[in-house]
Amino acid sequence: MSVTEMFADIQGFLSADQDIREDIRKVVQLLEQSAREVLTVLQSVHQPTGFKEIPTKCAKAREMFCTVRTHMAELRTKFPAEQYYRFQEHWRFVLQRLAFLAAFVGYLESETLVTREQVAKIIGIEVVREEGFHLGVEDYLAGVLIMASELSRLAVNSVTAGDYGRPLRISNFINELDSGFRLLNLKNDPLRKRYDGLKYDVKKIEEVVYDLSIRGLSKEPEAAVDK
Amino acid sequence: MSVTEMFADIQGFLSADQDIREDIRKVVQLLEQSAREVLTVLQSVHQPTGFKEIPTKCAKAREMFCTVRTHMAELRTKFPAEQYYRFQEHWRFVLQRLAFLAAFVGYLESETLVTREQVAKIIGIEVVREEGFHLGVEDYLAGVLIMASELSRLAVNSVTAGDYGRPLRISNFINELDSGFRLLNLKNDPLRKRYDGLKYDVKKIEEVVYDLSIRGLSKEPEAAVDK
Amino acid sequence: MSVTEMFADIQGFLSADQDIREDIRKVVQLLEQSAREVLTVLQSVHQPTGFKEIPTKCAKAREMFCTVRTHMAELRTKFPAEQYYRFQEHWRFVLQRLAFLAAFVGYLESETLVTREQVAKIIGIEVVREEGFHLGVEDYLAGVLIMASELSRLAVNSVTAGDYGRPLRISNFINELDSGFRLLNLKNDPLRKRYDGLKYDVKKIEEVVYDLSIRGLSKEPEAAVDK
Amino acid sequence: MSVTEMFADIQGFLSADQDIREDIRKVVQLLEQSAREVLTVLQSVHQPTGFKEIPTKCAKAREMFCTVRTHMAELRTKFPAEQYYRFQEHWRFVLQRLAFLAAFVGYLESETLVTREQVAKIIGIEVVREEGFHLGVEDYLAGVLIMASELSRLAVNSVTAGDYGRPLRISNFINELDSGFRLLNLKNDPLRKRYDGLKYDVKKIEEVVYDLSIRGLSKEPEAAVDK
Amino acid sequence: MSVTEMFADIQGFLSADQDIREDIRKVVQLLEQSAREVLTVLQSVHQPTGFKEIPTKCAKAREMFCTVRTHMAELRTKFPAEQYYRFQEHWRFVLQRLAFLAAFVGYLESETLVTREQVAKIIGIEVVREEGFHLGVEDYLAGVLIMASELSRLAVNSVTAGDYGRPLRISNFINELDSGFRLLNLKNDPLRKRYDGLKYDVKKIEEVVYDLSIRGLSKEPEAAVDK
Amino acid sequence: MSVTEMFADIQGFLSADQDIREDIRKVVQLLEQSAREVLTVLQSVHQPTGFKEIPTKCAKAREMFCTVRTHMAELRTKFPAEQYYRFQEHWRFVLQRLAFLAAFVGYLESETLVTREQVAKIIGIEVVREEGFHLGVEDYLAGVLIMASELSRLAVNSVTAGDYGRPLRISNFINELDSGFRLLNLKNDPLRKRYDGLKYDVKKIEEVVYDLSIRGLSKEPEAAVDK
Amino acid sequence: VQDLDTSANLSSSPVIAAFKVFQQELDTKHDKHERLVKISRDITIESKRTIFLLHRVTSVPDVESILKESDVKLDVVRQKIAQIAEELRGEDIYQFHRAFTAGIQEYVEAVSFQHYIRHRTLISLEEINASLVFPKTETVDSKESTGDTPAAPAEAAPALTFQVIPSDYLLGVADLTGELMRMCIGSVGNGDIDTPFQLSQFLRQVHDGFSYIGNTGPYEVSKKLHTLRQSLAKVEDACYALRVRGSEIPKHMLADVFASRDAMMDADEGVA
Amino acid sequence: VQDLDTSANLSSSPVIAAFKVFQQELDTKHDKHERLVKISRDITIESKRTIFLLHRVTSVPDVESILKESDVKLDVVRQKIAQIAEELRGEDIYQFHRAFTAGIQEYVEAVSFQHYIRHRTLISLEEINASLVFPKTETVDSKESTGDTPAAPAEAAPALTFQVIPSDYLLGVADLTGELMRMCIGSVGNGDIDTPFQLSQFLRQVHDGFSYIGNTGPYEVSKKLHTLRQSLAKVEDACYALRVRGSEIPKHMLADVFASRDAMMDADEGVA
Ligand SMILES: [Mn+2]
Ligand SMILES: [Mn+2]
Repeated sequence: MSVTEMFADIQGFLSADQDIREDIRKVVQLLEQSAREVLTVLQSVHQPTGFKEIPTKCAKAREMFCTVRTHMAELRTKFPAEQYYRFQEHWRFVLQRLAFLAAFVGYLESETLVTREQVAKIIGIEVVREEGFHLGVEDYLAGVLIMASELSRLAVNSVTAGDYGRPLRISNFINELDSGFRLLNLKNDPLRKRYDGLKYDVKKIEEVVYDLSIRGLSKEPEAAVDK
Repeated sequence: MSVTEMFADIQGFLSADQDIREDIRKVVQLLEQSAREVLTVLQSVHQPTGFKEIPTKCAKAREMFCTVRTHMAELRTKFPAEQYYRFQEHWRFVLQRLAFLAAFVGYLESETLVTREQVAKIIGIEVVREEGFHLGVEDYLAGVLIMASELSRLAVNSVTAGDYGRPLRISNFINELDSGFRLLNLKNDPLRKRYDGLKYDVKKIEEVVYDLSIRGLSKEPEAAVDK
Repeated sequence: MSVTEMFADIQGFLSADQDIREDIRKVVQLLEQSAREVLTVLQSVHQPTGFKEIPTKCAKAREMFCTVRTHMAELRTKFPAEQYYRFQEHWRFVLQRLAFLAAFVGYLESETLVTREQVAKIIGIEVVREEGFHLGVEDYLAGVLIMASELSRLAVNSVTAGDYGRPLRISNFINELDSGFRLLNLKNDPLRKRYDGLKYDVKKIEEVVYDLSIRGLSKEPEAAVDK
Repeated sequence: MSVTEMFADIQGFLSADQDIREDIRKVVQLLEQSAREVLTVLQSVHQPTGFKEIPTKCAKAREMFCTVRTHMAELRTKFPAEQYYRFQEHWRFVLQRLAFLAAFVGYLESETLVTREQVAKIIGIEVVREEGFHLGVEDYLAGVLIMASELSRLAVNSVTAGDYGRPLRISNFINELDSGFRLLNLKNDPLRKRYDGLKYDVKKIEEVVYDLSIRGLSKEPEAAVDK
Repeated sequence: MSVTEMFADIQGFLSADQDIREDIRKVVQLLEQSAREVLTVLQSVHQPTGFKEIPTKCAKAREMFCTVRTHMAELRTKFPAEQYYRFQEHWRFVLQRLAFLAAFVGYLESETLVTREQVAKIIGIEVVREEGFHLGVEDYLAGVLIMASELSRLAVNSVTAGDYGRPLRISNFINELDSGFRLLNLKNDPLRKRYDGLKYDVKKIEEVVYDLSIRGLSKEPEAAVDK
Repeated sequence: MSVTEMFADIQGFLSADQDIREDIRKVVQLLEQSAREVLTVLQSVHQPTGFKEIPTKCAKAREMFCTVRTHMAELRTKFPAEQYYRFQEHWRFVLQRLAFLAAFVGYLESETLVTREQVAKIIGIEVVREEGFHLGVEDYLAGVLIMASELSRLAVNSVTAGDYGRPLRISNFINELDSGFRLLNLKNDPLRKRYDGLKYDVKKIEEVVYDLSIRGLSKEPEAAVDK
Repeated sequence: VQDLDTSANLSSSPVIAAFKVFQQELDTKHDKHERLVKISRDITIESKRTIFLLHRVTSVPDVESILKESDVKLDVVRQKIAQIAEELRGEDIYQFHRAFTAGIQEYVEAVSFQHYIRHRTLISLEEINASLVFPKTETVDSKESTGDTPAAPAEAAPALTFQVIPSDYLLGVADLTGELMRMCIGSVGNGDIDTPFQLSQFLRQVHDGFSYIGNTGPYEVSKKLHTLRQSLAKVEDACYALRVRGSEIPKHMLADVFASRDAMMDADEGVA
Repeated sequence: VQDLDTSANLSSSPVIAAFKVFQQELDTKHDKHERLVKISRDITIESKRTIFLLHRVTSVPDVESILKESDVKLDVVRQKIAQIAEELRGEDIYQFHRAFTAGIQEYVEAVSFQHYIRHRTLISLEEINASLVFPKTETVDSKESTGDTPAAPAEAAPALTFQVIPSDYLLGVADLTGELMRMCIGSVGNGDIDTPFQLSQFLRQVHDGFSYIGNTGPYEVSKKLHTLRQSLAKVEDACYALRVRGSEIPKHMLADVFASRDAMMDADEGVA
């Protein structure tokens, strides 16, 4: 094989690579669009009027995840399954956003931490790498951390909306999460940076709980929420 | 044509270009001066005493925009209209500042989002690209985002000044803005980065509203501005 | 118009812009491919055997410029002509490469400096800014400077290939170019930096001429120079 | 004069220059040492206990400025006065630090902006360029901006220390400074960059005032403010 | 004096400074233009035909230095003499080019090193720092080093032109220069870096002399310039 | 020990460190001066007249090395012997120059490679690290490589001076050196870069030998030089 | 033109013989450098994990058990440092400093973090170095010292020691401040309001110490000053926030508030 | 306010249980990454030494013995690559690619250099990968394959393989050009005038290949193009110089010249 042929060969490989990336980018853009739409639906929980509508909003979001799963299914067809990490950069951002949205919906519905398995299912992907397009631990955890920050905002806004019980429940939930994260040895990577932010979310929620407690506002009938 | 003649010709082109840029820079400096002056007038709304004077200050700022329009008219004479994008870098910064100031005046007057058409009119330029020196979508949005950040500051300062109603109104307004932006599919450009800052403004304002709410201050008649 | 409507409108603008850029990028990619192919053809003149084939190679390159012109014609359809400067960054790199290739073909054929008009014609674009997609002075000059550096390489390799007359002709040509550039008042921009490299090309070629001269090789029958 | 003699001569020039620079460097090192010592004294005002001791600390700092003035007097003897700008780079950094420290002492004592004349006097140098070693406008402004940032920290820490009146006074002062700077047409230089940081200081202090105000803490007896 | 007055004052200072710099820039541009023109005249000595015309070219260059001196005289009026070092950066580049050109003319005329005094006189400035706008040692040396590099080029080109005596004379001259520089204790500054390049010039010229010598060309009567 | 005391302690260490470095710098400057002087003496071997004087020049250089040894002895007193590598950066440059000069003198005297032991002795330092201030392998090798480059220059100049035997002897010597260096596994460090230059020295010398051989100039009575 | 005879001669040439020695000397040095780099990487990783472990003290009841666990981990790190010391036996430590500085800095960070948690003081360079004395020959295999700090530097045998240099100490301490800031924010979140005030006092002292040293230290220290200042600001802000919110309860109510709050959280006791 | 009950509950919490799994998964991955980095460093060092060894071919009579020696060295490297392959068994190689790319690139550089010296052609990616097939389970201990390339991928057992990815191949070949340039200059110095012309032909082909790929390849390749162009220029300059100096002898004199020159150099035969 001549040098020229060899480079032509490689050029072929590179072109194919670029085509794959182009295809991936297009589907990812659709996923981002869907993610923004789900977010808009869920954002309404921060509004004073939004609290009663949480179940409706969650149902609506659940429905919209159908589209997400369709796009995800399409994304999987764009590249060989065993080369997930070759192209990961393209979807990492949106995947973490989707993990956040799935975890957030789950939390709003049941006030528990949605497992990696459940999140993967909502998004329509696998958990185990060997089975194909999957939700890596790091991406799942990143999504959970985005949710934590959203919950600290929710704690603030639920007080504004007059719901004094929710902050305490969020506080318990976030504290458990925090304990979980403390078990991990993170590298100096984006996840670590995001995890550093969790402390501020915990702190903010603690402040809300404190504010309620010194005003005696947290003594409402909450037995039902004790979780 | 000899090489020498050709290069002499080319030098003609280059000189003309440099002269245009020099001219543009001078007018832009005047615009920056005017923008700083308008800003100084509007900054007083952050002062405890400034609240009552908002209408006066706005009127004054409106007046000062006359000078801006004069400079803008001059700027347009400095280069052929269809070369707008060629020289854009020279005025982009000040144009976004002016868009911010115009949008801010408009908000202070009517507590609504001033449209791109209106902003362009205040600054004295076009909206439609084909009609010449115009206010591009990106520059308008950048101005709006600067205003959002100014409004989060205003929410804080209005509480200090004893105006407990304004933060809630700002909060609603900013939430609407945020929803608006979520409709946009922004690239990874400076605008996107600026937009990422919006969520901090949203959060800050929500915390102000929370502070008022937990202290029972948000329900007072707004007449109570007692300082 | 509500905020939502306004932003929907704006998203229309942004999408249109992104579509245009996407379209431009695709054509530019084709242009880059074509440019690389022309380059591959022309680079063979550095081969020991390549010297006799210069006319053939030039003819082949000329042919390939047809494709370039086709792509260029397509590129022009992708955006309104008066927005040339808005999207310029997308094609600036390839345009300078093409200007180099056109100037190089021209030089190889006639050993003269191809004018901006001629280069523009080979590439299939305009010279006059007002007439649309054009070859700016800076891009033309950048192309010419790339060619100068290629010619210094050619001077070396033509000696290796046994052609002792060519370096002297290249030397005269480059000196003329250098004088031309000295007429220009360049700013501290990329072009200026590129021009600073020209003196190394001049020196390199002078040393080749020196090597031939001191060995009496430059006096060989130059009748063969068919200029 | 032979080449050797000429170069021997030139070496004389160069040696003299190097000796001057060496001398300057030594004194500058002493100045830096003194500046760090003054800083250590003044930084103690951030301690919870430091507030009561401000007068003592200021007195101590004032005393230490004697050493500064001695070093400055020595520095002036190291080179001819009209070559100030030739060697400026050596002391620019420490001079700005000293300007900051002088302005800070002045502020702590009287809660006013110390003028350039006063700062120059504390440091032991001139104001007027023609009179020799002077405090340039840029260096004075840089010092003032460093102080602004230190004051935002002071506002925070004075609240921690239980002094609720000081933040409001700092806020008024910083606002006045900000208006002052808005009168300036700064180039894109280090000073401009530093000034861009001022708005964060302004915002930070406003938030402190807000926190006090919403809790009714700003209305406590301010009679203690001895200004 | 109020803060506002103080800052208005300061703006006065800043404006004055900016105006001076603007004025300086304009004259410096003219100087650069003149320097390029002188260079173009002197470049012809590298041409085969240029050797006989050296005296004529030098005379022409001498004449053109009149314009340089006129611009220099104007430059001196733009700022107070004792602030030379404050604005030095603006003209340092062109001053070193002019020093090179003056030294080069001088060398071409008499094949000796033109002293700093002579160079200063040709350019129309002082030597002694105290007398105002002067030619600093560093700038003079930088000019001399640029000339050294030009001379290594001249040695090459004079062989091409058939002048076999000149390289040896240049070699002796450059060796003397090199010894001179070895007397200097240079800091790690741009000048030192430029000086490091001198050894390449020395080596290049030695190789030219070697080429002549091994071919027995260096001993020919210099009348033999046969081209 | 309080935090303050701890930092005072460390500050003490740092000051001491700076003092040591200051002292070292001063002696190193003297060494550089001496090295330049030795070099000036040895440079004369490149002059046509210098060949006969080689023994004299070497003797003179040997003498001057006394001063070098005195300075070296002083340098050793400036820091604890076991901390050689802590301060190495200060003298590395001059040490390599001195190693070059010592090796060069040695070569000129005996046309052999002076060993590391001998070089160290000439400079007045140790070879083994454990015994104190020593000549590391890398520094010795760097010095040898500088010499190689000087020898390629000498080969050229000895032809100019009419000595046709020396180049061949240099060629043999350098080839042996080159074989030696090929045994080494160098890291990507300055030494590696310098070693890459050796190939060009070898090449240059080979060219000189070639030039002599095709002219039959190398057949002079050389039996005596056979080494 | 290849000269075969010359080539053949080469093997007997003194020049070649000398270069063979050089080759060995250089290879030996590079190999040692490489081994040190690898040990340093191990030290970095293990130290970082120790720091993560130590951060659990703010959320866990049994601080002592975490400290014990960190002792074990740090002992492992010290065994690695013993390996470095072994490699450096008889060498000039500055010659190989670049190979292991990263690991040592990280160790300083970890050990000073542990020390702060235990004693609320800054560990000194001397204390650090005192714990880097290793009994002869047992360096790698012995792993029984799980105590506070290795007690005695062994009896008779001349001990192997490692000396952290001041700039590595400084750089490690500079990084420590970042961990302390994290600890402070974490404490607030866990409702511990004493630790933040303690930490702000301590960080202020360290900050003042660094600003006293200023730019006289190594360049890498100056680069970290900005981060240090930011960490201090975050801690000061946290204390400020605690003070401000504390101002809203009349002092006599404080006890009540905490009592009711604890009740509300279904907890029996609170560490105010 | 520390809530002890909550803490106590934690051990039984499903969240904590899940995070314990995550901890393990993350640590396992980091550990593997670290092991790969270390193997990669070894590969880099040994490949670099092989390249140094191979450069000796231009100055030494017995090329074959050096090639043999380099085979042995490269076999050692391949054993290390087998270790990587072992670590990556069942993994997505792109997941850990960053950990070992440097070493693999250096190996490509070394093996393609050896291949060029032996065959004067560019080794293909397929050829490289073909030699990275390791018989099952014998990976680490077997060291007997000193032949040209490991002959057969073992009989029955499913072989362990390593696949160099195209961008690592490209980057290794880009660096190869630097070594070829060094070899070219070295050849001229050793009087070998054929090799430079051969090399310039070959380098020109590689250069044209890279410029055909242009900026469509990975970013790191584009960064190396400038160096590649400089190397080519150096080689072209060397050939130019040989041609120019060759022009000074009338062709019929050539034989004489070399004869006399060899005589002068006391050599019996010259490799013109
Ligand atoms: Mn850390
Ligand atoms: Mn390499």
